[in-house]
Amino acid sequence: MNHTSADPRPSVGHYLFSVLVLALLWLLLAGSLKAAELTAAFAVGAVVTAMTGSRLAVLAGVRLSPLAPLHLLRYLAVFLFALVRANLDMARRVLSPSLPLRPAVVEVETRLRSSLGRMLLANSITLTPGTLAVDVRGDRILVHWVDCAPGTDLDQATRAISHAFERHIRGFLK
Amino acid sequence: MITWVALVVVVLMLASAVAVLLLRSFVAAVAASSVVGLGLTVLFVLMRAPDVAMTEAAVGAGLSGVILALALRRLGLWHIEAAAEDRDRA
Amino acid sequence: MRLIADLFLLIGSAFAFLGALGLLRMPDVYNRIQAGTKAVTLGALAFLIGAALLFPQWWAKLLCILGFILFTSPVSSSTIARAIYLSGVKPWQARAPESGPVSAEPTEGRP
Amino acid sequence: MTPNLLETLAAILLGAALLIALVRFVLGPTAPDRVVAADTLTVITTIAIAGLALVLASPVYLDVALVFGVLAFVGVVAIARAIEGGRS
Repeated sequence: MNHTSADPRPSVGHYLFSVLVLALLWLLLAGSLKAAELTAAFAVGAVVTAMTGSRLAVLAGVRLSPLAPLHLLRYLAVFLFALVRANLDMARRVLSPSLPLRPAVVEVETRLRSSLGRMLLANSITLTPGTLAVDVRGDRILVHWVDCAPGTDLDQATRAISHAFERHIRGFLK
Repeated sequence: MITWVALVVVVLMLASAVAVLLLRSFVAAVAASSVVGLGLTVLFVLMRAPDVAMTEAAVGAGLSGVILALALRRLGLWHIEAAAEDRDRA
Repeated sequence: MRLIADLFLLIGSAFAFLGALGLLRMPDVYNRIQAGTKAVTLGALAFLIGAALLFPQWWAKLLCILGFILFTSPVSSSTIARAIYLSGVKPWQARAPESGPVSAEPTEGRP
Repeated sequence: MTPNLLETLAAILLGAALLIALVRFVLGPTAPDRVVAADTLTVITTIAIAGLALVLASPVYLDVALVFGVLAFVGVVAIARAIEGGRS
């Protein structure tokens, strides 16, 4: 969808990562840990990875470092907290009789390079209080904001909407 | 309880099936036909036929929407401007 | 245990209800997408957590469904919003003129 | 599994959510409104199928919910992409 961010070639570690994720998905769906299931899981993971081959460039944004799972967990905690806060906010807006809305479309700047990281950032923006990612153009994300103060510029919007997520996503995605 | 769930689902399916016939905009009609498939899936789950429900979920909710969307796009019948006359009717 | 699970189920369906209500009450397409997506996603989260508390041996499949909903629901709503935005539907502005910010609104992408 | 009071209330709320989203679907003024309502109906229906799996106490129906979620997502994205590609 976004052709401006050139993903580099994935390394061997990324292929192994893909096999591991696919095998984990297979095991979750199968729901058992017998030897046959384990064999089938890794075989299917390897076959699917080999079949998709060159399209795995999407995965090249994953940072393969030992600290990455820690950052992922911290990101998930921040994300869940923001999701609950977003929903309480939205429930208050929906239930109040006068519908307090000040909608506008603003732009947000991101420093994430990989398309996977931008997609995850756009997803987080969509699920957090009062914002909806509309489009990604280069390193700008178009955001529809329900409660926008008049005269908000790019830096303020970036700080208010995406800064917290971006700091954590940079820990495990490029 | 099953009866009440079935009643809700039947209302859903009837309303969207009538909407398929009445809507002028093709976008909305494709969405409505996908809603019919959605209700049919729940109905099959209620009749305790998980295999039929899975097939219906694959074909009715997913693939028929994709195929209709691709066909209308190929035929060039796909204009969001058709929404304007839709607004007049509602 | 069953009481906690039931509370989670109830919270989940209440948020799904609020999402549908927001879908009904909001004034334009973008706000409807927001209300629908957010509330229904959190509703799915709470409902599936309740289901996992009620039947603990199903957790693997419930985790799959949950991960999938959390991943795809924002993607689909963003895709719809992008398609609508590119086809030129303008966001609804509040009635009062002093609360309508126009400075940050981009115009170059409209056909 | 026989539902108790809280679970019955949850089921009623889910049914009401389906019906309200259906109201928006039927009278939504423009076509994008209907597509958005169909998207929301998809997720609510996935929750409802999972709830039916609880009521019927059989994990087979969770597979139905999974397949349904995956393929309905594909359908909605296809509709959205087609709107985008078909604009004049």
